[in-house]
Amino acid sequence: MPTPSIAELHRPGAASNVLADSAPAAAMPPPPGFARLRSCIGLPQVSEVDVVRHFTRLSQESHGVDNGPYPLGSCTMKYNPKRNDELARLPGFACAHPMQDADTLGGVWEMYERLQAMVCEITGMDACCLAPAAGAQGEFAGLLMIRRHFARFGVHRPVVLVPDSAHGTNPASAAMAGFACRIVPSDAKGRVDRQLLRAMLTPEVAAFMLTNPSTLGLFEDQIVEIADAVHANGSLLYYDGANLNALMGIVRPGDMGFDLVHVNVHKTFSTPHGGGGPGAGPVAVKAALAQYLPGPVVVRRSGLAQPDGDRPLSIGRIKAFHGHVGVLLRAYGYLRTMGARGLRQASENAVLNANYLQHRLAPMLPPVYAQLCKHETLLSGAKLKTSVRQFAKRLIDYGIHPPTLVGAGCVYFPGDLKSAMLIEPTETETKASLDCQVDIFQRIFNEDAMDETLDGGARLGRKMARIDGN
Amino acid sequence: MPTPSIAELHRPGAASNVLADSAPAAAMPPPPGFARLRSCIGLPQVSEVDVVRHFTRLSQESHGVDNGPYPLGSCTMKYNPKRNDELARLPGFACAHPMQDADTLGGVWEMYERLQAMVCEITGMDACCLAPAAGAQGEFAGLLMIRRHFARFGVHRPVVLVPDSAHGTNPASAAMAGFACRIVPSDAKGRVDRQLLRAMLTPEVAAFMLTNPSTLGLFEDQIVEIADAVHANGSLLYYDGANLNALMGIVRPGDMGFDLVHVNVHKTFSTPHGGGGPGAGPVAVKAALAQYLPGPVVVRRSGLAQPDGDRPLSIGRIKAFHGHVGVLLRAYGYLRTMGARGLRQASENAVLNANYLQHRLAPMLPPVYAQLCKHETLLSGAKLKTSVRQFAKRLIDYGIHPPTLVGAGCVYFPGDLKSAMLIEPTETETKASLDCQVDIFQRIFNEDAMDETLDGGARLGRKMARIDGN
Amino acid sequence: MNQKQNDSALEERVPVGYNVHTGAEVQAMLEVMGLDSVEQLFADVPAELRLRRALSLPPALSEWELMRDVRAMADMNATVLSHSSFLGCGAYEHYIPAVVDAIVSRGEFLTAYTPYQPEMSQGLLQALFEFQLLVGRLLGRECVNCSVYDGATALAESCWMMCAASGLRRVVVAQALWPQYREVLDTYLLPRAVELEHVAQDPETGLVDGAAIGGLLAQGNVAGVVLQSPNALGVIEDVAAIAQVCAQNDTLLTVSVNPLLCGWLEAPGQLGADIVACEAQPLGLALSAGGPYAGIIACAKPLERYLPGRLVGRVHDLHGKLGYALVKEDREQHVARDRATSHICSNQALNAIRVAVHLSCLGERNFMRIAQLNAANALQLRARLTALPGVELLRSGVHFNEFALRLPLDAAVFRARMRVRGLFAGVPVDPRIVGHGRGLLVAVTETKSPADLDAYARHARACLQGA
Amino acid sequence: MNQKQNDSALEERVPVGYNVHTGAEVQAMLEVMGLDSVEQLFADVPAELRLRRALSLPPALSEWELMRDVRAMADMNATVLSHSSFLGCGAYEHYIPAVVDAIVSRGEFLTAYTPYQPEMSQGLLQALFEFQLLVGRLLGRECVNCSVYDGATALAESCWMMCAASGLRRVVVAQALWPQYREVLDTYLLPRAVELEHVAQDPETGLVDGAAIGGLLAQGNVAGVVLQSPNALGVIEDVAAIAQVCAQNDTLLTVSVNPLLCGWLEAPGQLGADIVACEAQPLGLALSAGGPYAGIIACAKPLERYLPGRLVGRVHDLHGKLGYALVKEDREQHVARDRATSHICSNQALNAIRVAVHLSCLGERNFMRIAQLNAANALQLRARLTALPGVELLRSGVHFNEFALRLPLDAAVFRARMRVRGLFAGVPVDPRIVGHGRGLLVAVTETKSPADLDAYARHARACLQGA
Repeated sequence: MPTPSIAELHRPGAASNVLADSAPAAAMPPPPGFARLRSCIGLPQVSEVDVVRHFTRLSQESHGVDNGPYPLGSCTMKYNPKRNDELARLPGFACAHPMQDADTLGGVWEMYERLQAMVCEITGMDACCLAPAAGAQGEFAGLLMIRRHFARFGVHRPVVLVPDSAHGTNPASAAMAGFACRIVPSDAKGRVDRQLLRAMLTPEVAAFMLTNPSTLGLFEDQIVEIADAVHANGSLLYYDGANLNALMGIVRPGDMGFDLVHVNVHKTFSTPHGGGGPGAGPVAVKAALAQYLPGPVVVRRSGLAQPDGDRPLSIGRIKAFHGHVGVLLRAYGYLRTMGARGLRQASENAVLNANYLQHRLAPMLPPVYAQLCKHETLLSGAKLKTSVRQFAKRLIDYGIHPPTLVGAGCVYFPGDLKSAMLIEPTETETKASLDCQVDIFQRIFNEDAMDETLDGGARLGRKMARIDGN
Repeated sequence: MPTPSIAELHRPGAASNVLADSAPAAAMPPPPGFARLRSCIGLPQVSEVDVVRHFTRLSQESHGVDNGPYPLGSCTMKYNPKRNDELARLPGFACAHPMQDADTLGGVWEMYERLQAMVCEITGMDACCLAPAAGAQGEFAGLLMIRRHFARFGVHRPVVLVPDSAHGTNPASAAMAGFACRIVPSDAKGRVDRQLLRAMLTPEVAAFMLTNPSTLGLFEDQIVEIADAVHANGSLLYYDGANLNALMGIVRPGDMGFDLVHVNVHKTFSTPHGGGGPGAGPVAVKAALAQYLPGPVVVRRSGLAQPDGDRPLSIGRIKAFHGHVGVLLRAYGYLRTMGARGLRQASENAVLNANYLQHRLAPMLPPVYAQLCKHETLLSGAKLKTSVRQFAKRLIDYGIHPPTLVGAGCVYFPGDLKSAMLIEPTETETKASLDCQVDIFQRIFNEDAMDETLDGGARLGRKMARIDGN
Repeated sequence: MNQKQNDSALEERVPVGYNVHTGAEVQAMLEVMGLDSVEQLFADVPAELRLRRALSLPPALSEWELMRDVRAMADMNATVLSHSSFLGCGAYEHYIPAVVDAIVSRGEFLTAYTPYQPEMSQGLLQALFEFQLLVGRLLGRECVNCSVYDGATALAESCWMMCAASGLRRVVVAQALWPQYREVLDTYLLPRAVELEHVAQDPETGLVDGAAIGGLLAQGNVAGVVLQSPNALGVIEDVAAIAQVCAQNDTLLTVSVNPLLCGWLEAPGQLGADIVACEAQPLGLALSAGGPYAGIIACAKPLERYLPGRLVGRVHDLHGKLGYALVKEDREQHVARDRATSHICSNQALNAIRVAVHLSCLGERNFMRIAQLNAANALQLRARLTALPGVELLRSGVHFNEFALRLPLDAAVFRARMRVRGLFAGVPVDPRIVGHGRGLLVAVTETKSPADLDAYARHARACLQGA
Repeated sequence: MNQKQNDSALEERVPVGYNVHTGAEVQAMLEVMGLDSVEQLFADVPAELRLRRALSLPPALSEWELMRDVRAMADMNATVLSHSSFLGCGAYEHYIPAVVDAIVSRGEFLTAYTPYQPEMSQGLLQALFEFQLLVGRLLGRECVNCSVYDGATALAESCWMMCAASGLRRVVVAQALWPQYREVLDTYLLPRAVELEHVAQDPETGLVDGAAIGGLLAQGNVAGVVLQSPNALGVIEDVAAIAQVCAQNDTLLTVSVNPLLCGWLEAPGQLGADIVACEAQPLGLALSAGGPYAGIIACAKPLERYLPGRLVGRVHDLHGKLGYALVKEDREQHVARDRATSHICSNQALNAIRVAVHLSCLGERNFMRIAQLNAANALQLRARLTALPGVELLRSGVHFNEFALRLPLDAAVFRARMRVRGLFAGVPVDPRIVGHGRGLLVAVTETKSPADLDAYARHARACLQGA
């Protein structure tokens, strides 16, 4: 039975009278002049009980980390602690208005100052701005800072390099920041091709954007050489922090030679992703670039945390207000609960889980790069009797969320890897959960007839059969 | 796949370290003397993510009013407003300790005083105590008051009368209050047999307990005569408020001649039932009995609401603390949102829905008493080709919660009504919802083979087949 | 407000509050039944009884007006957030994992009714079953019901279980119960002609007088013995010793226990108590000014049929698949009526689920560590306070997270002074037990930091000196 | 804290914080892989880069310590509960039905990722589709994306849409945007060499100068025009008139609107705006000190392919059954990369669901009544305040729930005085627009009672007199 839309539940006159007896008896008179009253919008009128039942049902037809693993490579989610949701609901934060005087938002600045410091320590950077709304906006801010930096010294560097395995947001942000993009190919080991990189490092190049470990799950082991080459060219090295959850407390972007970094708080600091957002993408930089950070940057003066009002070289405002306070509070809660030991353990577990899964799935789905992986691993579908797409849909028949396929996730596989799958278990899947996933992969792999007839799905309880073209 | 129990998810050493770095390093030394340290309890050790997934899954395998109608006769639930849940979470209430000085709980007393007054107005009584934990405890308190009343004047009245259709709690509470119970049969119209009642009203009788409308969904239209007879015998008339949702603002127990009443806040005032409780069962009385009420009774003195400390004739304490503040707040929120107009409309809708359902189901399940019903209606299974039990289980196959059958609900059908079903839609089911239920009843009624083979259930998605013996 | 239902203008009927029907729908439904007014549905209500006016209730509020109204009342309460609280006496400020609230606010649990149709409610039943299972392990007795109203009524119902099982109507009760528990026993048991015989506590150790109990039991005719541990003096009772006395006299023993104590010391059930009753509040329930909490009763197998309230058991469906259902309902009011073990119908099911989630979140190790942390914190504050001039322990016994001091001044005066300084210092000990008003019961849980304990000691010193 | 991973003692490894593996499990997993230490998993990280110390972070907190810590910070903020707030300027204190929070805290929605596998996420996709549907109706343009970061970035992205659609790089912008929106336009558009041409507002009415716009458009080369309504002076713009000017010049028009206004007056989309951008905060999002909110863009069909971010559409499964999926992904960064319409990846999906639930809870009738109530309350306070000596309207135009006063003193001084009296009196008007600092923007929503308006007027009188 398809779930009717809320608009179909409309019953004229049905919505309860939420204004009770307090509403003005007469309708507001029409304003003078050109303004015309709205006669009809087309919002549904339904009872509160209808709304609750409708959206409760829709929620039950959805899958979240609370329901089971969500192993989309690179776009994955680990467990989102419930306590941190409560932090965001505290009225002292939830009911503060952004246009209050800054000195009435002391708690916001205090939290910001502490979180900035933690982000700097974890990334090995010197200064931080928490305002960016998401990783992509963190990137954008970073690129604008790079632009401002060179512009300040009158240097024209209109090009940004990105590896072929980069997230789509990297080139897209570069374009928005007014840069031209050039793609650096990977070598046979899945790393940046350093020969080609060297050749591409011309005086036009403002920066090289790199994700490390990469979206292929591989650590750029020649990162020192890369950083040296980039810096020798007078260019800056940008760190896309999407995969930082693999390295916390083990190695820091700043120590690897990166000049700027953004962090995706949903993935690294466990904030929920809500089916697409809201997230937050703090951006952190080495001292030399600190003056370009967008606002607010919070500083502590005479013990009191407060936004720094004197930042003439800042790239300016990137959002209407101060940032995603309700999201950043959750990140703060996560970091304070984990501490240094917990974060390191989390990264170890993330890498352990990915390698374990890579190892156990190898007989069916051998890794494209047969080596240690970090937080995720790219698997080849070459041994499958069917397409990876069919395999993925069959996983759904079993109630298991599939890994990322090309075009169904925010990643991009270089070269001829169209039949690969990217899988990232995250650090909060237990061994039992991983083993259960492996068993189901095995079961599907063993199925005799991997064809369309297996696709019905209804008998295994999923709501939809395969969606056309997906 | 059966859902494993939480104990089966146990992994030695798995629970995260919730005490973080704050815990004392060394274990507490064993106390001196006889006390022996606990070596092992047997609680599961699981990660937080395991707990969330486990109980999220269990919740999804449950049915609440948020998921659809719950038309158990007499034990039904209407919509539970979400706003009222928020009231109970306000730290000003949720974090108050019951052993604080009374003058630091001013908000509790203020809410109690207002709610007492509303309960009195709705029931037509003069005084009220909100402390009882549930309807049954409200009854118990009422019976103890009756006992105390007669004892005070040295009258020995050891018997309580209850109708055969009474909720089981009536006789059970009477027994706990030290009374002997005598059952008053119903007449052919489903009402109290007044002839027999008159004969049973001996000088031993302390009280007659009556639910009106009754658990057969019928209004005792001769209530004035009954009340007069009871009072003429020197006995008291007790009102079981389980079905008060049919009469709010239309007729009041106090005006019908009742001396005491309890209210089930989950049914009448919309507080959630949580799979069995907690509820609350405020008890209200006519002025002559007010002095016997259990504590706290809140009074307003010089504008300030406070517990009345001077109540020497009170039956005493029935609970450890002041009552179910978190539940009563929700009832308060409901009454303040509905107002007089809303409550009356609710009762009208409750009765409208029950009669509509009775009318539409009549071709399949004719009413046992073919007349107007109030909040619920008793249906006869005589026309079914199968048992009402099988019919009920088949409803479950379609995801519909069945009505109440004998032995599967807190009601008792008099006489030979074993094949009856008691159905109560409540006032918050829409016409569309009722029509949908009727359609499914019809579909099952039309099914050719009403036999065990229809019972599999799995193909319609329910988790269990019929449970043995249920 | 004009209350008159103008049925001729049904189409103008606007749903008020949480009501669902529009006027047109009411009209349509009436038409199906061949009626033309809602009024006709109430034809069976005698006209002379009908309320001829609107109920006199305060005006209806919008959601935001309601929030304002209730927030204003909430602000009239002090709380354990506004004050540093050391109050106990049956309710304790404890850590509650956020997961607990997240789970029990899910509508499938929150808005469920009692699971009379087990196939619709397997998850709810399983959660309740797991509550029974974990609590049974914690308290040391395997048969656990699905909760009763609170710790006090759990104790009262336990007493009646002993009466029902033994056929006797005399119960021996340790004197040092919480005063409110003692009052509830009176309310519940005296109408049923149960005789309650109180036994004194040792004036030195605070322990119940075992010899006196033995003497009473030797007289015969006793249904059972009732203890509380830690008792109202904060002293942990020697349950094993009293259990032995009971066993020797073939008499049942009920112990009312703080369930958190069972994470530190052996449980009453393990020590020989036939029935363990407890208040579940310390296991994940909000303080909430006193309720709703939940009472738990755990008993030995032979007593199971005397348990009040609901029991969830494992059953099988027609295909042999494991499932859960309410079982042994022949004990209950809806089947046994006036012969039921209790009148209880609504219980505290959602709070029982809270307990199951709470215990699962903590797990064995953390639960035991938190219990130890309670004991350690209390021990520390006890040492700090008994070092103050004029302050001594009221009784010398073994303490858990609560201890009683003997102050050099009236406890109520001390408490009032401390409150001015932002502390809820404790609960005065019932003078009916100790004969004076200088006893103060101080509770210390894991929520108190070393700085909180320092502050208590510092302010106490000042308050003892009269400030 | 000793940070060293002692792999030889793996069995003693206790899971910290939210970590899941026990030492034994780590050991078992390593064994399966033929490894003997976690260290080996990081062999590809050059030794010289490795952090040789523990991260220097504050000590880990237990859940209850964390709550205390964050509550203490929360208490350092004033809020619209602690003060009577008349602040607006892009964020408004509104009623949010409790149902909204109840639904979006359900784990299935809250902990979902972007629905890349539609069969796993039909409910989430349908909820987002319903958001698009209802918001499209509200704003008067049918093509709606699944949200962008906030109202300011929605406006910036809309400007780029006009550039992309027209191939031009010059945008005419009304002067009276919120200052913060104007700054975000600069940040987003200047690096892409978009020229922003600002047009003044009429000093009497506060309306943007339509003639000036017409003049600029006549010069040609303009990608589009940008307005805000109500604008930063609180004045409702004559969208129909400007739309006509644009249409005559074949130029696109974007209007940034307060979505609640569309419950009172005709929507910008109905009046001819090609793109309607808005901040979703007034539609059920908590104030939350500024975020997370959500930006909405609604546009006419021909502009759909220039929309940034995700779109949910109706699709069919292999059996022809209706379903939902992300559609038209060729616009997006993960497919189009540097040729994408925007870099946006994470959006504000959960807040979009909030909006869908919010609008469904209110429904047509209540939404319109609340919009009217906003207008009525603002009108009332406006009348009260302009009656005060020395106070007049800053601009004469039509207002909705916000109006600008010209005070006889500096607005910041007035605001500070009012704050002492427990009121957040309003937001000073950007002097860049009006040339002085005596403008104060005052917002009044449905949450304000007559008593609140009285109090404002009373305190304002006193504060004008210097107190």
